[in-house]
Amino acid sequence: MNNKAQQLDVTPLVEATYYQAVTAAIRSEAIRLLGEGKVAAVVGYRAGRRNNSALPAIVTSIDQVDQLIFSPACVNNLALYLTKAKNEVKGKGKLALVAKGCDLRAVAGLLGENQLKRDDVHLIGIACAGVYGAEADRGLPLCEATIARKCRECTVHEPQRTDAVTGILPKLKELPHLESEELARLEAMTPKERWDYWQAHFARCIRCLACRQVCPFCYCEQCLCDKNRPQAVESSPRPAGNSAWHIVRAMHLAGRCSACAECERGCPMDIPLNLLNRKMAKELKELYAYEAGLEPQEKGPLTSYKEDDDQSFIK
Amino acid sequence: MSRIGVFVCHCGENISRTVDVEQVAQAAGALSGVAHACDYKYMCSDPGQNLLKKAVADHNLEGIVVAACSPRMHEKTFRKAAASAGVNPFLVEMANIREHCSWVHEDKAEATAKASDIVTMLVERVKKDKALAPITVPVTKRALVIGGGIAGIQAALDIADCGHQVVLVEREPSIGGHMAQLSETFPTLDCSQCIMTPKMVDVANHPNITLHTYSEIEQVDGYIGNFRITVRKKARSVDMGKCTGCGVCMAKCPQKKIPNNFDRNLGTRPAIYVPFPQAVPNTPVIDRENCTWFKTGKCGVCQKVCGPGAVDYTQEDELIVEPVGAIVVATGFELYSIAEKPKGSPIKGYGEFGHGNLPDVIDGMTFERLASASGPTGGKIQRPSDGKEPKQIVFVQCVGSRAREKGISYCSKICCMYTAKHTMLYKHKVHDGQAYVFFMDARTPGKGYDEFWRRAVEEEEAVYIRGMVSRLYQKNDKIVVMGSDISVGVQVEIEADLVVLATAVQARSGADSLAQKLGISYDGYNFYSEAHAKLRPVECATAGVYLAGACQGPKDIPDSVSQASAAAAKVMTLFARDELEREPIVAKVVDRYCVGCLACKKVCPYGAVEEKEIRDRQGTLLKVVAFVNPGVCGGCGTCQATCPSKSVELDGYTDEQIMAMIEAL
Amino acid sequence: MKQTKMTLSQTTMNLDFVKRVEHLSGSSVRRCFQCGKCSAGCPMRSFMEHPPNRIVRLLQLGQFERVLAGRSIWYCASCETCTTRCPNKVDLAAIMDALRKLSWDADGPSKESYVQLANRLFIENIRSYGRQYEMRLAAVFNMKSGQFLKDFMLGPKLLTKGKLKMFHRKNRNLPEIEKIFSRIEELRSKDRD
Amino acid sequence: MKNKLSYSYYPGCSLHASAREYDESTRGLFKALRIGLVEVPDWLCCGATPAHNVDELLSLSLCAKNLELASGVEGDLAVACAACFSRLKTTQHTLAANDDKRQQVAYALDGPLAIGKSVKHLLEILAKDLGLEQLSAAVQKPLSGLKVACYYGCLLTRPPDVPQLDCTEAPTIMERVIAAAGAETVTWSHRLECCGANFTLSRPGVVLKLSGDILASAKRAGADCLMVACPLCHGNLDIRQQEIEAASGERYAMPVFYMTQLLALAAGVAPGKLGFDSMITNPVPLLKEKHLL
Amino acid sequence: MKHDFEPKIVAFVCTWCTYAGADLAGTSRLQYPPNVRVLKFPCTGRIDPVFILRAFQKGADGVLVSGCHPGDCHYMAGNYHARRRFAAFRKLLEFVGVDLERLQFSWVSAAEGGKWVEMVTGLTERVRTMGPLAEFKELEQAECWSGKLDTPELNEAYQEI
Repeated sequence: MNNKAQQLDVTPLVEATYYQAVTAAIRSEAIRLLGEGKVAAVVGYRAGRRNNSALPAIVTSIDQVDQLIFSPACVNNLALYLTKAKNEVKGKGKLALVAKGCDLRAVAGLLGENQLKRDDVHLIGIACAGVYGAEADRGLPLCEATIARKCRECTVHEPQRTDAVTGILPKLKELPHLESEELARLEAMTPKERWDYWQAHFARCIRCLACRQVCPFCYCEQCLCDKNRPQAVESSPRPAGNSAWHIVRAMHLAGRCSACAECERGCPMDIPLNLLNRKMAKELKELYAYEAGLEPQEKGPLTSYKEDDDQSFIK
Repeated sequence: MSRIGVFVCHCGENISRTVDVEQVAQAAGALSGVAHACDYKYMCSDPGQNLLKKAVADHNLEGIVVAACSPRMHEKTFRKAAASAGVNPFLVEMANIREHCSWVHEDKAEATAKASDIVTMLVERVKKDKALAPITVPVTKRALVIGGGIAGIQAALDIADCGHQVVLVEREPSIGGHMAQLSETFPTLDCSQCIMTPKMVDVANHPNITLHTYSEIEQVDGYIGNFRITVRKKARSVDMGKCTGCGVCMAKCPQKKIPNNFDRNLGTRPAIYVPFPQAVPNTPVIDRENCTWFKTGKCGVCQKVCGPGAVDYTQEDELIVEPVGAIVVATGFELYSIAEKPKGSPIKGYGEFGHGNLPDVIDGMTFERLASASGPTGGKIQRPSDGKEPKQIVFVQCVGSRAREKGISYCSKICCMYTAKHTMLYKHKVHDGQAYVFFMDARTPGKGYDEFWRRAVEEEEAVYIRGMVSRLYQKNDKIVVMGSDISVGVQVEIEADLVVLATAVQARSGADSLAQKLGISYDGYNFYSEAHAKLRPVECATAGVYLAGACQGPKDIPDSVSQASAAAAKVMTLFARDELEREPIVAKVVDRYCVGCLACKKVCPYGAVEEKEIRDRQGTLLKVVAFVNPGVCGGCGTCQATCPSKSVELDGYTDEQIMAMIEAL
Repeated sequence: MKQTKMTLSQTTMNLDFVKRVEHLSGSSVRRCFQCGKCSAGCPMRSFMEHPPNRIVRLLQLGQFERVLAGRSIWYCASCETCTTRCPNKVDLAAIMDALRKLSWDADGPSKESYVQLANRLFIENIRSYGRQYEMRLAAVFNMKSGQFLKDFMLGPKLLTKGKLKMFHRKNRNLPEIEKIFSRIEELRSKDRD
Repeated sequence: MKNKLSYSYYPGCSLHASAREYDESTRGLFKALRIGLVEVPDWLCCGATPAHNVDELLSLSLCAKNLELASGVEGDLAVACAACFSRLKTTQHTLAANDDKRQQVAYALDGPLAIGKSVKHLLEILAKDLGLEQLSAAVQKPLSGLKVACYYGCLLTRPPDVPQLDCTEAPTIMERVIAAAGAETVTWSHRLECCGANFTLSRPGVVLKLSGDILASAKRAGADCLMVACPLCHGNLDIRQQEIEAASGERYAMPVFYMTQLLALAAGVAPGKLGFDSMITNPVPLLKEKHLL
Repeated sequence: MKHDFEPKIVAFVCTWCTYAGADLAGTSRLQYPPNVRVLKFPCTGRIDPVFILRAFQKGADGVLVSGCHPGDCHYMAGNYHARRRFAAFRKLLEFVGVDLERLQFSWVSAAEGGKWVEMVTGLTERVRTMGPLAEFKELEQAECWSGKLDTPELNEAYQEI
């Protein structure tokens, strides 16, 4: 992976000054919001301890505001703080959320699923060129060699329907769509080959459930897969249960997933989970012309129907 | 649950011929949790049922599997028997080893193995069954009837006569519907108005009937026994309490040239009007689109001449909420128009008949108004273009109907009879005239109907020509009818003075949006669907909603009236009890796990899912969860399959029950 | 034939023929419920012995000899009025085409030789010249149909009006035309095998 | 000003012979309207009625070949003859819906089919592409006072799915076009009836009857002349008019114009270039009477 | 006739249409292979994709899902929702390597006893020629880390420690 990376282009996709400007804009918006009492807390990013890393940050007073940054290391999907991680911000009052395109898609999905009200959150949209991939050399800027795979085919660089927007992106270089290429490669395989491919991955799964933990849509209070009466999905990390877990998860995310690929990033065993999600998104788009998360929609593709939906597969 | 009884039926030889029932019973007896297993020749017979009841007592059984025929056949029988022995009926399962096994397989060993498997699956299911109690729902004994045509009037009167309150909602300013427009009715030729108006008056005077005319259904909430209906009473601009119906306002209104819709635009009416003299209520309404006051702010004549001061230009639409327990839908039909349709419309017009642009080509309802003594010509048959009496009149049947290329495939049912009637009415009024009818088939089933048609042909000398018309065109002051007589095999050309088209009966425009409000289903033509075409013809699949008249499909007056009375009887059956009991196969939400994503609400075909707020003791909102109203839930289980966390469960078909069967495979 | 009794049985009803007609025309024959609207509007009805609705009826009964024997199918002008107005989407014009093709391929039993002759000459003209030369078409038709004097007053008039061309230029796509014709013949012979 | 309109042009056999005035007036009109028209080189006969009457495959193949030839020339394909127009459109319609037939035609043509060219009748070009406003703006000599009976015949509008030119049963496109040139149109009953078509060769008796009805209807409606957009209709109504008169005993003397003749006249094209001399029923007296010559 | 391999077929059907259709096949005494086991649901809308997955895991070699024709649903729209759900689910199964020939969807009405027989017979015979669904069966047996502790990658990792 690293060897390959060195062959790739290391020209920065955007200038470093861009991040300084965005950071400054976030801070000034945060100062305004906190100062005017519009929000009780701003959820954003702060610098991590290691070189060029970042962590989620919850800022509740103006004197903390200069913690806030934005850089290609700001990988986390902060929409998580609106659902599952909500306990950390609970009771604080109205939130402002620093949100990249994929985070915003998650927010739109959550709005459609009644998990929050638009008025309860102030969205600071970030025009985002992309973030670091999991194994990126953090010494390098954001470039073809370091950009995350999902960002190569991102369609939401520019934020939509936010309360504030920071940053104006230059025209971004078109990069090869590695994930789509991989998807096409898999689709061209025989069923048996695909089975072996996925089993090789699923067999490694240790059921740490990091994928579930980082997913903004896995907000169920009790996951179906933790239920034991009946036990639909085996909970120990055996291949059978692992396969079932990942299949059920992909099905539950179909038509909802915002393609933030946090599951894949969070996976300690490097299972290419976003491929499953991307595949379902692609099929639903082809079948029902539906794309998740572009704007809040009342009904998803699997909670609605048309009388003339395709039924060529039904005899 | 560990004390299960398994009863394997021979069904005479129907099962035992191919399934070794003893072996099946033996194998069942060895299953864990089975306390008793036996086989018997006829389980459904009295001795068979007694055997079951005795076994329950002897073995203290808690669950029962009857391996016999399809549950569709005898599930009820055995559930009842078990209930009388003290076992909850929902702890009884049928293992279908007849229709699904002995009857469809020949090899005895294979069939026996399969039967054992089926029994095993059901035994596992029974272990997960829960005792369920029937659901009771209170009933509001007040009915809503939508539509004040003959069907709605009949249903309303029947229910009201039974002593229940009825709310009758009519869109037009007067009740009466299409029947009030007709001249005379088949097959007896009695005057429509003469038999209709007394019924209208009965409605107006009935102490149990609340009448809302010039009103529409705005919103429907609730469910069987407990609907809440929001009715929009449109602004009439006349105070119904003050108006005496003297009619001075209409006489003095300077705006008199508005085409009279009731007379199919043959005559005119003023801007303040009642649709026809016998209207109920006899209170005028201002047609605001055509009223000078509303258009320019000048005039005000009606207000000035009104003695009781009933005219009120400031009146606004009013929303009224009516609680009711049952709904009768009787919204009727409208006639197909041959006019050019917008591009892309599934229903096509008739360019070959001039797209409705030839003045002397009219439809059947227009002819009714021409023939009606209270019509614009006082009952004289005069053609619209020049008022001449037509000496050659041509009737064309099946215009729109039975023409799938025009977008309608069904038979409109009433046209054969009313066309025969028209030829007679014509002959009675124009003695020296000749009527011709182009037709394909004369469809006259019904009491006295065929005789009526034959009378038109044999005594009134209408010339019936079997064959359709290709084209109509104007030639000087005649309409040339290009037809053919397929019996003879030649083309027929008639230069007619007037052509009457028997246009198709269609659902009312807007029928679909009303259906969506009511949550009832409708077919591709927007006619409302009954729950079962033969056995539940007046009920909708949605409980508590009933159908009457032509909103369900083309119907004549006798059929509409019969169905209206049938719908009324259904309503009265419902109202006969204070509470309503239904099968407890309904979904339930587990509040603890529900996160309120409301996917269940999105997919529920019944609109049974509501939002429920969960608050702590201090009243702080903890979360919003889904709540399934058991009165409304139909029990399909789509919610459960959709719920990611399975926080909603369908009683009788829980995940546990199903998984137990899958595990037993 | 018209007067003889129809004996109906599965053997006397040639339903394979009907299927071929349906296949060629792409239109159902069964959908027709004999409303007679096609016959009512047919401009050629008075020249046919079977009105169009009866042609469909005979097809429904599998009576192809009766359909093909008469000249009715050759007197259809392909004006499409029937197809246009049919309430049931029976494409009668296409059915007529199919019937003529089947009759033509079988060197049909029809009595209508003039129309067939005209068709044949027209198609031969295309094969030889790529285009239509009306002068030649009319001349050869009159010669072959033995009506030497038909329209003889028209000919000179048209010539003087410049409406008939005596000569024609060679079309450069003629080899292509020949290839199309021969390939179609090939297809047809395959179809027969 | 819109982009300059330009079309490939398929005249059809008759326009090079009996309907030469249609061809000449079309070219004249388009030149006057500054619309480009490039004839498809070495086009072939579309097969007309005789081909589809007895051999659909031949008919489809000939038309497919022509569409392929036309694809070599820029612009949508302009077609003057109603029959050629109908055949070309039918071919596209049939082959789009039927895989078997498409394969057979591809075999006959020995190659992949190139039949996607947009086919337009002249009327469509004038009424829709150019637009009636532009058309009337180009009128130099309005046809005022000329009462025209527009005759559509069969194939311009029928069957409903194929030509998609205008409403099948109540079209107005011809009336709209000629009204844009200042003429008066009459309402009459027989504008969609069949003229007898190609029976003119094999069974002229048919034509005398059907075309006779049409002329009678137009006369009854008070028309000065007929206007057509099909060479075969023209042939039947004009060339056979004297025979019709003889057979029926009625006197019509009704000039039958191609629509392009009248439009070109209105657009100021020299009358000498419009082939009025080719017409059997002499139009000159009528045109003179209306001060159009 | 005996075969080397008798597949296990599981049918998930709705009670109003397909279950009744299967009953009709019985009352008409039509014959079909005995391999199928029927699970009754109120509606195809109730059928969770998890059930299909579970059936495969529990040894089914083929699965049939069948309900009312569009427009005939007793619950008005359950089958429409099911149609979308299964359209998506089968794509997912295909993507993880399940041969879709083993999963059949159909509409069988209460009047279509013959169609029920056709569906069951067709699927049984097709699956019979395909052989057992080895993949899921192997999976059921497989343990996660057993026998895989000496992979080169792991050894290398141990070395590094």
